[in-house]
Amino acid sequence: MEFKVGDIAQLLQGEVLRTTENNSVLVKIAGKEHTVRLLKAGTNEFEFILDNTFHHAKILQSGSAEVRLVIDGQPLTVKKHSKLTEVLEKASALGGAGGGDRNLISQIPGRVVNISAKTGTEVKKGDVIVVLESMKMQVAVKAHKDGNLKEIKVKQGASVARNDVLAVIE
Amino acid sequence: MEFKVGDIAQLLQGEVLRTTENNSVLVKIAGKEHTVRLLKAGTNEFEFILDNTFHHAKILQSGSAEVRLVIDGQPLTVKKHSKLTEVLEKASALGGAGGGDRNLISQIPGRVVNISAKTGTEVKKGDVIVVLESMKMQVAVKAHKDGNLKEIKVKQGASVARNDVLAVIE
Amino acid sequence: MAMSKKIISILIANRGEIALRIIRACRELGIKSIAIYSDEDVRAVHVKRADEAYHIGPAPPAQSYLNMTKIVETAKAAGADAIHPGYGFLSENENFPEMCEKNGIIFIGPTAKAMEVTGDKMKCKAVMKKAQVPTVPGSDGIIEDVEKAADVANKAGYPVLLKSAFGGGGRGIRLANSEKQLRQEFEMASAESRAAFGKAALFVEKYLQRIRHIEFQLVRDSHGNSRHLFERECSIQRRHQKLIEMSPSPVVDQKTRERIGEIAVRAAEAVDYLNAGTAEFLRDPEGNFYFIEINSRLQVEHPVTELVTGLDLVKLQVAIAQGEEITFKQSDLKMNGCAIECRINAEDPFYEFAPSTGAVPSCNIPYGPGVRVDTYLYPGCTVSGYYDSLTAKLLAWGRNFDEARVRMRNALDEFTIEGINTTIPLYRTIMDDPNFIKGDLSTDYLDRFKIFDKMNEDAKERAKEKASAAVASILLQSEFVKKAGAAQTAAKSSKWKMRGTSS
Amino acid sequence: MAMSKKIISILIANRGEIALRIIRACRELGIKSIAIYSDEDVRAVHVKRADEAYHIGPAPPAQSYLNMTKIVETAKAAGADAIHPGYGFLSENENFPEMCEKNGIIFIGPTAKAMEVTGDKMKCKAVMKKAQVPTVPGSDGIIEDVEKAADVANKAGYPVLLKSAFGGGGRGIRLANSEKQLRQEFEMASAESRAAFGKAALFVEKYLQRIRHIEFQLVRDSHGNSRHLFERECSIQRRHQKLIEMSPSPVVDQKTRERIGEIAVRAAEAVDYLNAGTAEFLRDPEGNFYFIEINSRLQVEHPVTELVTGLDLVKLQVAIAQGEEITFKQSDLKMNGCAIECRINAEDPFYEFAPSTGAVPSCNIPYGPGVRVDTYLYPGCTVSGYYDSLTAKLLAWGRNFDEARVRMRNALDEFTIEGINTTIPLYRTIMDDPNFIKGDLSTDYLDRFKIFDKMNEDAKERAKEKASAAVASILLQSEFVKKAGAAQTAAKSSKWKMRGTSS
Repeated sequence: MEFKVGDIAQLLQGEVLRTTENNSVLVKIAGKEHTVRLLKAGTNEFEFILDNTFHHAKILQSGSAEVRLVIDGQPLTVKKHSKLTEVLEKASALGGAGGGDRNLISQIPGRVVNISAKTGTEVKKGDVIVVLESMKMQVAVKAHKDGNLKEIKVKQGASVARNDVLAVIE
Repeated sequence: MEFKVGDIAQLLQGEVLRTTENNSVLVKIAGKEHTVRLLKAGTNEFEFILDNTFHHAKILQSGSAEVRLVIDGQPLTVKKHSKLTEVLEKASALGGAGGGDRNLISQIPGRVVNISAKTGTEVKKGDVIVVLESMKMQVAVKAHKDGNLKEIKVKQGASVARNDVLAVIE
Repeated sequence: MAMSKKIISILIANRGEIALRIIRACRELGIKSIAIYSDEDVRAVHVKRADEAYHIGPAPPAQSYLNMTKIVETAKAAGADAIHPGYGFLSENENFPEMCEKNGIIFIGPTAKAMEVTGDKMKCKAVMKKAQVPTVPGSDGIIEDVEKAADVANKAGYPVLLKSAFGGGGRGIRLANSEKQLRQEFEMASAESRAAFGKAALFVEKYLQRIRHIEFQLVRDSHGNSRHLFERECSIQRRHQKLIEMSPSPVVDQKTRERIGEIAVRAAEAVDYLNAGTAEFLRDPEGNFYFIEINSRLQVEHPVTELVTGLDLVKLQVAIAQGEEITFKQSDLKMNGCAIECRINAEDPFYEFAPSTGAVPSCNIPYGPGVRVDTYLYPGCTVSGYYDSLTAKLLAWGRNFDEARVRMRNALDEFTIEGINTTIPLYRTIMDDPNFIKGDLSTDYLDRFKIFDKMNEDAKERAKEKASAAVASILLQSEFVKKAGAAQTAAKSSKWKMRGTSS
Repeated sequence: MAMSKKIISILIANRGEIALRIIRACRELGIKSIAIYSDEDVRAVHVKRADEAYHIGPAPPAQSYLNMTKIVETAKAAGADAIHPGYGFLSENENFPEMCEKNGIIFIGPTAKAMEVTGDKMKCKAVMKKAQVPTVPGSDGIIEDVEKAADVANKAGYPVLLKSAFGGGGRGIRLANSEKQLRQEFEMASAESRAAFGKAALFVEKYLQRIRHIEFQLVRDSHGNSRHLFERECSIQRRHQKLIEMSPSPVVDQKTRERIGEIAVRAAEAVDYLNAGTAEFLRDPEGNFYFIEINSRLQVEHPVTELVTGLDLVKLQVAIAQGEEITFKQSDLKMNGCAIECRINAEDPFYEFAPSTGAVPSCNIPYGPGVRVDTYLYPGCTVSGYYDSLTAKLLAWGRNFDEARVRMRNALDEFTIEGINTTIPLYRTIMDDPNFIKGDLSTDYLDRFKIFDKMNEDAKERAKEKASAAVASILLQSEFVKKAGAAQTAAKSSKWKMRGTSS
């Protein structure tokens, strides 16, 4: 399978060659064989020794196409696909994978202290839509794109969680 | 209900008067009313504030008659009974509650490095029956009573867990 | 006003790591510690560790940790004979010591009178000038006339800042590089101020560039004995918030230390200061020191001073509050080695320091030679959005700066906090930065040396190093866990569900 | 033999807290740390923290941590240019430095030659006598004739001990209070020795009573520079095992410190010692010091010395092994404050110190002002029965003994280790014991002051204090959990299953 490590845009070919006794696996990563000795396996947590070095991995989100994990304290996103190169090429030809999302998402948890824009108005990317407060700090949540502010989903004083939809821009 | 706190042989009357909102309970212990505010409740772990002081309790073993727990790091055994006083009086009249157990129990985990007594012989309380090794220390396990050594349940070199039966003395 | 009463119980009007710090000092002194807590803090560590804990109100600070009346009532009900305010919350509110006094409770900190002066920047500046403590050149007070402003500016030298007396936190400040610009800006600023506050209240101050923030820890007892406990350099800041503090400062030699230390003591005496406080200075690249203010409380960064002096500042605070005399002379104090503190804030340095709150299922607090941590974190705790973002203070001591720095670097690697983002990656980059290593600090350090770019580079570098291991983990997961799931349904135990040992 | 080679990677031939301690020193020095581990230690903390970790064999020490050949092979395969032995295991085996040298690996410790002398008590004693280091009065070597024994005993003064050269650990030792008794005991002991070993090999030594164990930390470089790093008192022992160590000793004043320190340095020079070591002395109630042995390794209790001198002994060891000269003079060293160490052993002090092993689901490692912990514990770790019982070293530093003692007392309360029994309750009792507080120590301290009785009393006292809370927990359990169980079956969520907050 091919893997693309996010942020650093590194492509790595990886496959399991065989599992051996002693909870070890022979893998091939980027053309090199390695023995991985598994020390602990939870449902989303692994401890293993790769090339004589201990690693701790915590899988935060594991989809069929993308895995978000923290390895030795370092957060990483890895895209996986059996024909990853093709997919990536196609995606870039189309001008980006996702496409514009309508939802304005809160990156932090907090309380809504101000609604700074009006439903139905045109907003520009970067305009402040909502102000949240957390830890005695005020954080402005700005429009992620130009468009019409269809709906504001939160009210003054409300608590929002991380990843909650705050507004819809179309 | 009456409770007898082991080691210190203290008798305490205790009852729940009522539960209130806010995860609190009004209890009466030794004739005094207290409000207990429950902060965290697991199946065998509790955190609560009693008389304005925080306590952490871990229930190790909970039977209908006896509870072993660790409270703020202090191990305690508590006997409980609705008519505890009567039972204790009866028990002491009979000359002790339990009666002589046949089994010689290991108080520690370890490996058997020596069997020091022979099956079928008469042993005296305090005679060394088995020697265990743990943490580079040798620990002699001694007969808990006089009697005939009916059976030795372990072999040289074997590993034993805490509370394993090592031998039977009748 | 040298009272003398042995304190037997202290109510701690605070939460978090500082409450725990004060609890520990109480235990050492054999004093009963009384915690207070809001609804949000029922499972906070200060509640668990105090001798007693009292519920004080709902989560919002105004209804709990800032509720003076309720706190004083609680103190009386609990039989506390003293209150320690910690830092933040009520610690610099001059009404609080007053209320304590009225209720016969010892306030562990300065008098209301001293607080009133130190709390008013302009009043304090006037007192300091009188005591010949050097302050930032500029107007003595509010200036309403542009001619006067130009006079002051010419004397202080350009560039100057025009500051609105009603501003704060960087708002209402205008820069003028020449008299011409000053005159223009003055008119505009006056108009702005009048529009907003009905009054043009401006003052003029010399604009100091590439400054370092250097402060002196002070203690003064009720018998009039004052000591300074050397300096701390706190130049690494972000938006006027200190991130890293250290002692000694790389630019303060023994002679300067003694000279500015004496000025700091003079400042404390000028306001008849009581208990522990801090005289803050700015230092320009020419080596001039300008007093800016006295922080009339125990500061977040006080452990830096504890590590280099061996003193316990909280215990010293209690002794002073009890009316005891300071037992050491200035000459008894010797600086031993170097200490650095990093404030581990629950903020995401990769995302504009966005607050990061929530459950912390597990954490590893570093330890070992030369490492000290003050924190409220424990596995299973919660970082609340209601209070400030400081979750831990990580300190490293070494015989010299470099030993302290390397220990800090390693301790940052050992410090893991699951579930929230913290400023740890930023500090890792700083500890390795050549400018930090050679002591080239200033309050604009982060921007000047593009530290955030470096931090992002470091993160990428680490990601590169971990790429193979990341791929290996995904392979492991697909190989083991899926099989294990199937196997576990069939049999109860599985080869892949392992315990601590392997055969 | 002053070699000089910069070390770039170190294999640590050990496990547990000392392996972690050495890993930390390597990180500070920028040296690659290479761990080894047995099957039992796959999830041990030293495996997780080292730069690299190599599997070395099965759990039993003889097949792993004592397997010299395998360890040296691993070092070569991993490209290690030095080996640190830690304490225990191979640290005092003179064959190990020899094998390292043959394989071109630097051994971080003394030379095989020095080890050979220090490892042979009688040989060492002879060398020391020649160097005018005071030793315990007695025979120079083995005595086979009773008349000679009586001569030696009369010179040393009664009581004396008759020791079999083949004994050890308290076996084969007989006490004689008079010449008459000596003659009787000598015959019996000779017969016993002949029966057991075919040879009567006895020696005579003055029986010292109510002695204190006081040792001096030494360092000596390959250029012949020797320093002593002051004393540690380790009188609180159980069956010759140290439990508590501290520096300074309450009975060593500066003059004595200098005098005995010089003798210790002389002892190091007499055996051409290299690297860190410890000269151990007994002190009788009259204040006489008697050298007993040199421990030719880094000792368990070395952090006590680190806390009062500010030095990092492991980094110093590496520097010396690299052929560097010691950079400080004897007069540069100053004792700063007081440090106490308690060895947190996985043993049950209420049950004859029975070993206690198994999983540790959770633990709270204390921290805060003046507290240092060296440990291999972490939540979820396992305490193995294959290795020794030391799980953690808890240290407290203070400006004086009493500050250190109180901090230790509090840190002991904060230290919780779930799943195993430890010696913590014993140390709690000792920290509060008036005899300990006034410094009335001796190697029979525990028996002399009936400390175990006191510990049992303390436990009962605590049980009394906790009785109401215990009853309350049982009432809570019956009230909540049972209901919750029923409720949970019906609805998925229950009132009694709470999260961190309450309304």
